[in-house]
Amino acid sequence: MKKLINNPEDVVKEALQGMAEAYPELIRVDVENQLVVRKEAPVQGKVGIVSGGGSGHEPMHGGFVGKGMLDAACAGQVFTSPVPDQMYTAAKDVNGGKGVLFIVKNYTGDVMNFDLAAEMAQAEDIQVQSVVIDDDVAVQDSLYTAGRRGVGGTVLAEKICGAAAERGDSLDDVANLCRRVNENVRSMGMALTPATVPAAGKPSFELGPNEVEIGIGIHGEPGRRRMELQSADDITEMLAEPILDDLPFKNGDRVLAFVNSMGGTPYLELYIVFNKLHEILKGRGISIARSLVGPYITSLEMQGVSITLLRMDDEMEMLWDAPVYTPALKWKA
Amino acid sequence: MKKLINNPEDVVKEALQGMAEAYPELIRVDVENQLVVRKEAPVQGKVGIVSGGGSGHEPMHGGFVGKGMLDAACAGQVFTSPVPDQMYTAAKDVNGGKGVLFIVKNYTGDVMNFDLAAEMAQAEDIQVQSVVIDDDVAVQDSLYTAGRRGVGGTVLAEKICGAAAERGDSLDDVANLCRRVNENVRSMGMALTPATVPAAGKPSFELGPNEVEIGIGIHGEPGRRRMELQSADDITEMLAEPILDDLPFKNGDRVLAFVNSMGGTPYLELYIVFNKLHEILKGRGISIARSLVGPYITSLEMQGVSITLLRMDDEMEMLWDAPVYTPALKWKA
Amino acid sequence: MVLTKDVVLTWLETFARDVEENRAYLTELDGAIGDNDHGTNLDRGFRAVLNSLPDERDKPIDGVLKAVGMTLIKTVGGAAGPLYGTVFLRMASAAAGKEALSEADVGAMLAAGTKGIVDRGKAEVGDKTMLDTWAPAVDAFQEAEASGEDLLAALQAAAGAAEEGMKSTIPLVARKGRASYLGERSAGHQDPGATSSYLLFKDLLSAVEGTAG
Amino acid sequence: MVLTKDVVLTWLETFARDVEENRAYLTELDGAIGDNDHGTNLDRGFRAVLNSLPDERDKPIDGVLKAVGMTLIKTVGGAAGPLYGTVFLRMASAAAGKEALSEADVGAMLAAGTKGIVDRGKAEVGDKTMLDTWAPAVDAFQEAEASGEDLLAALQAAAGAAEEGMKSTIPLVARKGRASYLGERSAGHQDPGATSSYLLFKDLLSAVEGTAG
Ligand SMILES: Nc1ncnc2c1ncn2[C@@H]1O[C@H](COP(=O)(O)OP(=O)(O)O)[C@@H](O)[C@H]1O
Ligand SMILES: Nc1ncnc2c1ncn2[C@@H]1O[C@H](COP(=O)(O)OP(=O)(O)O)[C@@H](O)[C@H]1O
Ligand SMILES: [Mg+2]
Ligand SMILES: [Mg+2]
Ligand SMILES: [Mg+2]
Ligand SMILES: [Mg+2]
Repeated sequence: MKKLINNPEDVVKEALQGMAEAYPELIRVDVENQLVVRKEAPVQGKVGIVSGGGSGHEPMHGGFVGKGMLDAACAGQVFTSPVPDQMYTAAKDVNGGKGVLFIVKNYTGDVMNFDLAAEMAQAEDIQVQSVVIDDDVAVQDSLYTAGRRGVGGTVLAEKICGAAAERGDSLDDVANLCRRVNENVRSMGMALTPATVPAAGKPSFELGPNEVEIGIGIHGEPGRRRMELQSADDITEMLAEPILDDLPFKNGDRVLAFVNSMGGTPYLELYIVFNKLHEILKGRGISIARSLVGPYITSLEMQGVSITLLRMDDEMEMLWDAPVYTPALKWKA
Repeated sequence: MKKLINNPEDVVKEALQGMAEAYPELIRVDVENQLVVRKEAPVQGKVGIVSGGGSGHEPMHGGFVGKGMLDAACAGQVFTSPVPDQMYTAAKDVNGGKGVLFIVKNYTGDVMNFDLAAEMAQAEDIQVQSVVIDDDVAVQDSLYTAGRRGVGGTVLAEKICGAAAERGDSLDDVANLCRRVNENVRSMGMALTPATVPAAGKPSFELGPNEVEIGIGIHGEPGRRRMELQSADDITEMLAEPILDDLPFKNGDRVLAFVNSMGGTPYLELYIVFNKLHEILKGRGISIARSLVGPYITSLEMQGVSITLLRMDDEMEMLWDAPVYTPALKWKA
Repeated sequence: MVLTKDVVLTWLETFARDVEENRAYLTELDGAIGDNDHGTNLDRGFRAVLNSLPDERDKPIDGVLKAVGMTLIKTVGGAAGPLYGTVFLRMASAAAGKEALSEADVGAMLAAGTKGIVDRGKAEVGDKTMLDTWAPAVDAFQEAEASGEDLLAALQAAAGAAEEGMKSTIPLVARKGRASYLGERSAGHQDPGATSSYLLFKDLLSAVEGTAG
Repeated sequence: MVLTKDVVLTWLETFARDVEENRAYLTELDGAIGDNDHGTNLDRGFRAVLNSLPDERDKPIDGVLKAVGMTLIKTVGGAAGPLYGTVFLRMASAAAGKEALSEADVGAMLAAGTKGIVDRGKAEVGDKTMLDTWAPAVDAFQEAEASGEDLLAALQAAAGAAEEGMKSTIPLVARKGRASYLGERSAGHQDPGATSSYLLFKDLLSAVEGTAG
């Protein structure tokens, strides 16, 4: 295992400490409880937004804490959901009197821990709503299963809901908006190489020198299938088509196109994927209204890419463009 | 070679095309000449700033084109300097009547090609000044050698000079500021894994499963020495100390601390390095006035990190904070 | 025969040791169809339980069980944290106000834990989860108890059923938890949570045997 | 004996072929102490030269050489592009207005090329660059020419000196170009630019031999 770390057990706390030192103007960090909290939280009269999950997906979620996005992020151990105490403490820290929205990625552990936290917060009369993001079309969905995973759509939901909260929307409205984003967003990812959890010391799966895994999750969960490496164009098609067919996205739709690095894939390759994605969308009469390209929801050093498409309406577009001031997303502020 | 590409020869042009489609509001791209140009260029009454170099270092330089930073970036083949025609064409494209600054990284090829371009532009009565950035302390400097390489300091010089140009500074003033940034900035990098140039198909060097290379360049040039992997803390010291001793940085200095991923190293590890860097600086009485953490000047998918420290004065701080609106750096705009 | 607090304490200590010994095994089972952390997660939780037990042992049974549940929820994370945490909280409620538990009380306590799993995780028997251990084990216990067996015999029936339940997960296709992402590829592997749950029943039996013997 | 435009054209075509054949070899030399692209760079440039030659061949010698220089500057990039480009532009200036070149003219032309390298790259002999081929080769040519040798003999002297110059780079520690970052680690490797330059002298000789023979 070749990593720039000290002790595997200290990885999360040291990284949080580093974030605190890098962004003192944006965030404060509770290293003990593994919380990243917006500097000026609680903001009175604003819905507080809390997200969280296992570490190893940076900049998500801690990198999205700040004005116009999250009020707090709860960091679990690497690839392990945080515990309810963290979300409960975060809810107390960020509640400005208008309630708190939990944005939860759909993993059994995350969902149950956030549920417990919500119960704990409600017991103290903090209004809490939870919205579960499940945008990964690589996973078969059904009433009888754990359902789809939450992946890239989470980043977009956090930005858009953060802007809505910032302009003063009610908890119900922000939660409904979050559901609307979730209903209109779909994602799929692939890996060229696996990731290694520091505490495990070896990769979570093995891929041959010419193998790739299609439909990967963000914790190195296996995907839909394993196959020979193919051209960027072909792989982009394999990711884009299930996404497009699922919603389905239609002629005339405007989308936010998000091409995400799984951590180890450079911009040069992301832009090549974006180029092909643009062609595919054009061929279907879908226009790219906004774009996001880079490492935003990662799986440690995994090489690979995920594509997320969000069908946008005017309000989402306006909220996407609204000021944001966090370590990883910053504009107009 | 496991990469998300199509034909190795098309990598640069396809990536540029992808950038054009991702950021139509910021840039226009001349794919034929491999130029990324600020959308509204030439900006009348503003010094134009042109940089460029081999591709494979994304987001540098194309990702830094836009309001408050570069007016144009010239993309060479991967790890190969661009040709004078590109910089000459860029100079014509961005000259708003106040002349053009070339920001050049100190590599023999880059310097000579920019020199030729400057001669060509001057022959057409475009005022041009060139500033060569050479901040890499891993390379022995002397009058009789090619001197130090230009690395991370380039990103900071481009941001700060871009802000100065934006407020209307003269060409002489922007060029002098660029020299001042260069005099106050030092960098050093290391690699955990090599990078593979698509056209070459195999890594530029080999590292054993436990080996790292200290003092690496951004093209996979060998470094000062090869050694066993050590802790993040120790490696951070090995990078920070030569930097600090070189300028030298002193008790009471305020710095911009820039921890850069070589492409394949995730944020989690960058923050751990930042944490240790903070401790080292604190120990020497040096305060971190600003920070930048992420992949900004990369070497394809190379895993590794570089540290850049810039001794800041009030003016540089103000210019760093000034609005910037580019694909890779965006704030207040 | 009754279940006393001392036996409950022995049970918890035995299980904590057992999880530590089987940490790698449980994690490996999770590696095959999950994310490679079930043993690590549970061990983190039960080490915390062991640390806090000295402060809790003077409480009544329900106080001890509640403290265990709270500790697990605070330290385990993942799916196992809320699930096992809920199990112990619900068992605490069922045992509230009792100095020692009769056969019927133990049956009610275990049934309450099972209901906690279902409430929290929404799984059904056959979904390839820990419920596949708990449900048949509790059924076996209650059946034995209803037909007049004593605690030891009822727990022997429960542990046997737990083992069978655990093994029954091998051919199943997962429909809940992380393993469900694998679809058909999850068949042929024993569920890690079902396995740790079997250990819990086995250790309850051996704690009671220890006092009985 | 004079150097005609036809021989110049043959020279360029021969060198272009030679670079193509030696592309991998030149790139490998660069891999050891540089960035693994010298052969690729030069080959890209001389393929472009070959493509443009049909449009240029009716021009006088200096026109042809100037077009080559411009093409190299436009297509090669890296250090080799400006260096070889400048060499050809300077040789063009030296040959300006001449239909064919005498021994003295060729000597002046090659000397002008060498000066171009120095002006552009600021290297000295011994810095482990292409100059280590050019400087002794031009000296040898001019010495031979001054002592009355004809073009063929003078070029034989030049090519021999070029080969020695190329080999002289092996033990040197680089002080210019990318190889200088290696410091002492650059010793023991032959410089790629010095190697391609030797080919250029060898091919000039063989082009003249072809007409002489
Ligand atoms: N919905 C559920 N209901 C009951 N048990 C579940 C459910 N989801 C998961 N489990 C149990 O949790 C176990 C996994 O625990 P663990 O690996 O610690 O958590 P995670 O999956 O979050 O990494 C599974 O083996 C399964 O027995
Ligand atoms: N300053 C210089 N003066 C003369 N020749 C040089 C100089 N710098 C580099 N060279 C020559 O250029 C060659 C490298 O060319 P090339 O590999 O094409 O360019 P780059 O180094 O930019 O990749 C070296 O082998 C050397 O002969
Ligand atoms: Mg887990
Ligand atoms: Mg090169
Ligand atoms: Mg698990
Ligand atoms: Mg080279």
